[in-house]
Amino acid sequence: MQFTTTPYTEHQLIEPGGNATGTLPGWMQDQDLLLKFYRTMNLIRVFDKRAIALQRTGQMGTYASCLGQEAIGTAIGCALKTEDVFVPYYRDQAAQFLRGVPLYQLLQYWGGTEWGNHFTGTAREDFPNCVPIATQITHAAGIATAFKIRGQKRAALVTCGDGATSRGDFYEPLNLAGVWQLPMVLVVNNNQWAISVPRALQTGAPTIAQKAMAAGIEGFQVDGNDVCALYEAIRYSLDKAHAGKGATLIEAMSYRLCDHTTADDATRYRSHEEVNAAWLKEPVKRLQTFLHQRGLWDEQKEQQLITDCQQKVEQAVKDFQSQPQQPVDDLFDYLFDTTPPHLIVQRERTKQKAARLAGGNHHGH
Amino acid sequence: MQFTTTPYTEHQLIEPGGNATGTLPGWMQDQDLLLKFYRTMNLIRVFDKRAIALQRTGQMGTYASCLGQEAIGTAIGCALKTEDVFVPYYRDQAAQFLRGVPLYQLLQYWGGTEWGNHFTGTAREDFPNCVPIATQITHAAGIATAFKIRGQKRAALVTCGDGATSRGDFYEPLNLAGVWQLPMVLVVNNNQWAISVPRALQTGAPTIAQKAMAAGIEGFQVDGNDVCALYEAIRYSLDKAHAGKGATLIEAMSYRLCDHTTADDATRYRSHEEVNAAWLKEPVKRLQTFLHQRGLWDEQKEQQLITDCQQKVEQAVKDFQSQPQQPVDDLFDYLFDTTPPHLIVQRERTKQKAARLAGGNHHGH
Amino acid sequence: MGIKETLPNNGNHSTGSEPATHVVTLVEAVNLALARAMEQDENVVVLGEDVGTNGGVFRATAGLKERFGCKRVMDTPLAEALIAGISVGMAAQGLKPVAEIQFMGFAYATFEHIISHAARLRNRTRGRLHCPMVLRTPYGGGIHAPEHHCESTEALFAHIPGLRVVVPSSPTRAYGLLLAAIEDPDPVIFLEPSRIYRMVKQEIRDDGIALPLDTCFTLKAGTDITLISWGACVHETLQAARELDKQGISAEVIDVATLNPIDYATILASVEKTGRCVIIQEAVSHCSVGSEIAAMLAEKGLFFLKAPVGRVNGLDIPMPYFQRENLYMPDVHEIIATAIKTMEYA
Amino acid sequence: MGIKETLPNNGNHSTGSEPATHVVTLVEAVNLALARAMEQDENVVVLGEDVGTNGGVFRATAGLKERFGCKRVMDTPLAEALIAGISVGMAAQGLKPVAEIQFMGFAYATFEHIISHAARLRNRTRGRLHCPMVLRTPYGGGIHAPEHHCESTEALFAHIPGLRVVVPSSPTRAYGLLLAAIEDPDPVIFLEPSRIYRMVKQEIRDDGIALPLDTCFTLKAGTDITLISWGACVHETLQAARELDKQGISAEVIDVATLNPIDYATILASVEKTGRCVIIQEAVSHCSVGSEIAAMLAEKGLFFLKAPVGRVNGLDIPMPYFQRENLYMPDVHEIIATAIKTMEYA
Ligand SMILES: Cc1ncc(C[n+]2csc(CCOP(=O)(O)OP(=O)(O)O)c2C)c(N)n1
Ligand SMILES: Cc1ncc(C[n+]2csc(CCOP(=O)(O)OP(=O)(O)O)c2C)c(N)n1
Ligand SMILES: [Mg+2]
Ligand SMILES: [Mg+2]
Repeated sequence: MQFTTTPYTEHQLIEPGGNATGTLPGWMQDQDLLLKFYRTMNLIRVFDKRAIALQRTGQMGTYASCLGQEAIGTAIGCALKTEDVFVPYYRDQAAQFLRGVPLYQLLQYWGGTEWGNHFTGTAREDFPNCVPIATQITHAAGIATAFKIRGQKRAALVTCGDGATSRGDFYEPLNLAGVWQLPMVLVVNNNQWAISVPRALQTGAPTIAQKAMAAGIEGFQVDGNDVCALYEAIRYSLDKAHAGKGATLIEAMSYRLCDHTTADDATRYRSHEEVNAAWLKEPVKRLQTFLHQRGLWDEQKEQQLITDCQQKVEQAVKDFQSQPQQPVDDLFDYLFDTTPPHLIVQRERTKQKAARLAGGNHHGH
Repeated sequence: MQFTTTPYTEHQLIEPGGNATGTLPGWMQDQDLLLKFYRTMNLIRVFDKRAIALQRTGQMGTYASCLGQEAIGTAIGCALKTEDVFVPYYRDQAAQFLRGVPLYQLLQYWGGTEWGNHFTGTAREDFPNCVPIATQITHAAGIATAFKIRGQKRAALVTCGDGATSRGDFYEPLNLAGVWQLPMVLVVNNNQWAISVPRALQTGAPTIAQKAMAAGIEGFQVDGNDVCALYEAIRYSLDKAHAGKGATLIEAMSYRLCDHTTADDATRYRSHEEVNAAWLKEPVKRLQTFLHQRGLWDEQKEQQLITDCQQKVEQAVKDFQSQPQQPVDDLFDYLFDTTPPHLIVQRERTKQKAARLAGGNHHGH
Repeated sequence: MGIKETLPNNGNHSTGSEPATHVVTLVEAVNLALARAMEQDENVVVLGEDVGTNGGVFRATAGLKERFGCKRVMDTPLAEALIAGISVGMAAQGLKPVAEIQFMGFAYATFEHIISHAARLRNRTRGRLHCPMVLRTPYGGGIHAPEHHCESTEALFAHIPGLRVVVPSSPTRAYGLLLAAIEDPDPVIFLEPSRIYRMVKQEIRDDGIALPLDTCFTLKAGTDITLISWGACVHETLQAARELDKQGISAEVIDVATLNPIDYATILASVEKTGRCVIIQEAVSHCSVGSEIAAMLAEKGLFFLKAPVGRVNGLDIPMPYFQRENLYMPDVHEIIATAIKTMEYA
Repeated sequence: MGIKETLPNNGNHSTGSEPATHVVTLVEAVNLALARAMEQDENVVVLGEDVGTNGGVFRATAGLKERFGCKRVMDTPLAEALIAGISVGMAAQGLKPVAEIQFMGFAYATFEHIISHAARLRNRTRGRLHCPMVLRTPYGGGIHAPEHHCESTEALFAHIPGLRVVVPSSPTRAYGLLLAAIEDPDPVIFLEPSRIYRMVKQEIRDDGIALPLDTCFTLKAGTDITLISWGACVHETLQAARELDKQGISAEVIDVATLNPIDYATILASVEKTGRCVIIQEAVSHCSVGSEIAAMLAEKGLFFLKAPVGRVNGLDIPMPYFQRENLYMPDVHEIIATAIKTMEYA
């Protein structure tokens, strides 16, 4: 009865055709930044395709593609300050790359070794991919709490999908962020599907952004295929967090152009028409057109970029494939600070097993 | 940015002084109903006081008083249809009583026997008190789902406190109720405290009612000390549920005039001033004044009612105290439909133990 | 419980004609049992993430939505506590919800509802309400999957009074035990070893006949040593038993199948006969189902044990990411070696 | 781990003067240890429901907010998953959160964060991040409380690799073990037996010295039989041991204290010496810590066991509402009877 939603306007700076929707903000004079957006999105798209190929040819495990959602990670990676902490979900390849995680390490993660989470540099305090959906949001609230306790001017930026918004771990930390005024930004990649479940079956709320009201924090929708709009919204939210003015929920409207993961076949549950329509809005082409129009890009640069991306990705694949196998000790020695006696016994036994399996074993699998 | 709350007006029909706030709705012509409200609230207040005394004198276990919150349970109990299912929390004595649970059985529950949950009659499908905060809301959503699957014109009405609104089990089923359009009504007894934690530290949202927006359902605030306003709001919501028009969240603004439970000492964390101020709004006196003004009540009726309530409550205490001890078998025979062999063995052993303990035991406790 | 030769109570399928026979994998047997149960009893409903249009990420519920409609096959929002909790509510209303948790690693969020409510509803209300729900979930390692997709934490469920915990190890047992789980008037946790979802095929008569939930299955008779296992490990255990046979050691193989309550009588009788025992499980050893069985033997079987109870377990670490998961998984070699060592005691 | 004679690293209290001595109950010892840890290390923070102004429903955190401020003693909203999950985030940032769950029966909602994250953060990131958090909760029955306030489900935590599970049984051990739990760089589940919160008082030197987390405590030496217990049951066990002494049976009493990893060496050495053993626990027996210890003895101690491992457990049912809870609780009589039966084997 008493609450109303004014119809939202999705924040947008560049429309799908590549044209500005109005007067552009000053920061968009920064050509280097615009080119960084474009280059990153391209690199990640090339990487993504290659990762799928690696999986298909049995050289890597299940992989979650970010096809069509590159703008989100890119905007996040560019907007974050070094001292912030990034708490990703599994479609944030672009952001992780921009945080300094080398591409080969992303492959290591999907390739089945914990060393794929051993980030260094800017990402050293960032969280690894979180498999149990939405739980990372609670961790981010904890990280933001630590910043607040210490009086640090840092923020925790966390991401999740639209499906994640149905879990307690979405609402509980959001509510905390509201009541404790935490320096936290939550970006929801609303790619319209949670595996086979469409957004409309995930919640009766017409927008995910309005869920912010349950926590008494600010929430809004952004065109998730418009890297510039995203960047602006994220910067606004991070600045707010740094200024001690509380948390923000951003609903980034995107589309999962890929299968859910390499283990999925999306044709079972959604139409070609829908996917084709979504391709018309995808982020890379849009920015390309925009850059072309502004004279910032041309065919030659494009060719150069493609070659460059492919080289980088091939190098990453090589690096991934040439990583030595992790020693048996590693399975035991990172569980506790000091490995307890029972694990030392099991470690020795497992070394023998590893030797046996390496030597060929007729009984084992 | 895009969402706004219009300032809420708490639904109210009778203001704290006992005067109508405007033209009263037609149903309030029903004097019997108004008197039922009043009689029930009084009975429960007498019961409540006696229950606390039983605990204080070691004749019963920890007890959660509903002092000052009698209007909520009363309105619920009067509004529910026989075929609806009630899923209570632990301050719904009035509603449970109106659903046909005898007072002595309420004492049995707090007195430490599972037979206190063995309701019959109208309450036979109702849930027992739920100790793990908020989990009952999810059960209610399941019950409402069953109604929906079967096409039954029934609703599940569930209650919780303001503290409960911080848990995943508040948001997850509310979200489901929105997307599945479930015939469910959630009444939050916002009594301003969750043990020692004030409402302001529970959520940053200015109202709990607005949390409905996260689920895309209707939510509103009602004066929880105005039994008539409550009754109207609940009837409206139940009618909506019966008509297949979805779920409602009702925030009933009340105050916990008592300690949290008999195990608590509220003076540790809140001021006398606050409590005294709240007494000015309490529901029983308010309705009494209203009834007096309308000529529906007088001192003689009041005296008669007090005597009557005390007799009923004393009878309940007697009934409670004369219940035979439950047999040892009961501990084992309700775990599964058919008691499995290992429990039969333990049952026999426990019978011997019971006999030993009954016979006096110098080692035991 | 016993074998219930239940006849369809309100199904549409003709009971006169011979039941169809299918040659199926374990996951297909699950699908068959679900369809049969839904046909026999309109109170049976299926719910979970992606169980509807998508037919489940392992295809265990494939075709059910088309056949029984979206009121009986429900795609839920992504929330495991919700799935478990609404199942409790539905079950209290007399439905028989069969809820799928996509992987066991995501079942922890259901624990509060399973432990504090599903397992206790009947007891708490002295029989007034009860909770005939089934929580199904694929479990176990060896499928080269990401983290959390390979858990074997059955002990956490098995520790809780009021739950039955059931693990099939073949298509036939998956079919019969799942029917039993659904028929059972109390909550059943049904753990499906994903590693053997498509490992072997068996011929199944789709006759709706349930297997008992209160007995172990002796899969191979033997006289020298008892090998006890459940789930996917049963396969390595059987393989080991065959190898041991060749070496002149006659191993009896028991599939525990129901992990709580356990059919101790069958296990004790076997160990009394053989005097030796090896327990094989994929789970970590500490406070596990394997510990329970060994403890029971230490308490009740001490005087017929000729050798210490041998144990082949997973390691006491989280399942390693898949490059190294084979180091974690118990293998045939280890079972044989442990059995031989157990035989060496005089 | 070993005893760490840690000196205050950044506390304000003078290290030169003698530490104060207090005669305190177990819950007061918890309070002392929390205050000491917070004084020694500014990274230690306390959070939970009602831990601030109210000082905890059992008063375990009384006075801490007044002393250390509301940034280090945080009343959280009512959400257990949240409490556990933000503790993981805080711990990864180098804080040392000590989170209180009001009663163990409300800890199930924390399981996903504890099992899937707290226990794995170090391993998952190969040491890059780690999780020095403590989850404290009162546990156990016998306090005439409502449902869910009397759980003994320590086995659920003990089954999980990567967690330490610690149970004190006296004020002194509560003080020393809680300090150790907080100092420990990995997650520790700290279970406080509420039945003995105020049972006895002991003199404690508030010296900030932690006890080891890797050893059992032998509380009474004996030669004929080993009685193994932890938590509140240690009291009945000691009482039983004294009674047995009178009857000429010399019982050794071991307080396991840390339930994972368990100090098997001490237990094995004792049982090797006595040849007999009774395990006493309040928990249900199925897949419990008691099962684990009995299983370990069946595996490693078979040849010095002169009698079956005796067990005194809670019943395999949920804790009855309090009118009948005494039927559930193991008592001195049962311990003595089981010990005597164990002694009767030749
Ligand atoms: C707690 C939990 N439940 C289930 C899963 C299995 N699962 C993995 S991804 C996914 C869908 C997630 O959808 P969404 O949040 O929209 O993210 P998207 O994959 O679309 O980017 C599911 C159900 C999981 N990983 N964790
Ligand atoms: C899951 C869970 N956590 C903690 C508790 C302990 N507890 C009992 S009542 C309560 C406060 C509840 O506050 P609120 O929801 O506002 O209800 P009120 O008691 O004020 O009516 C708490 C923390 C519990 N019962 N369940
Ligand atoms: Mg999605
Ligand atoms: Mg309240």
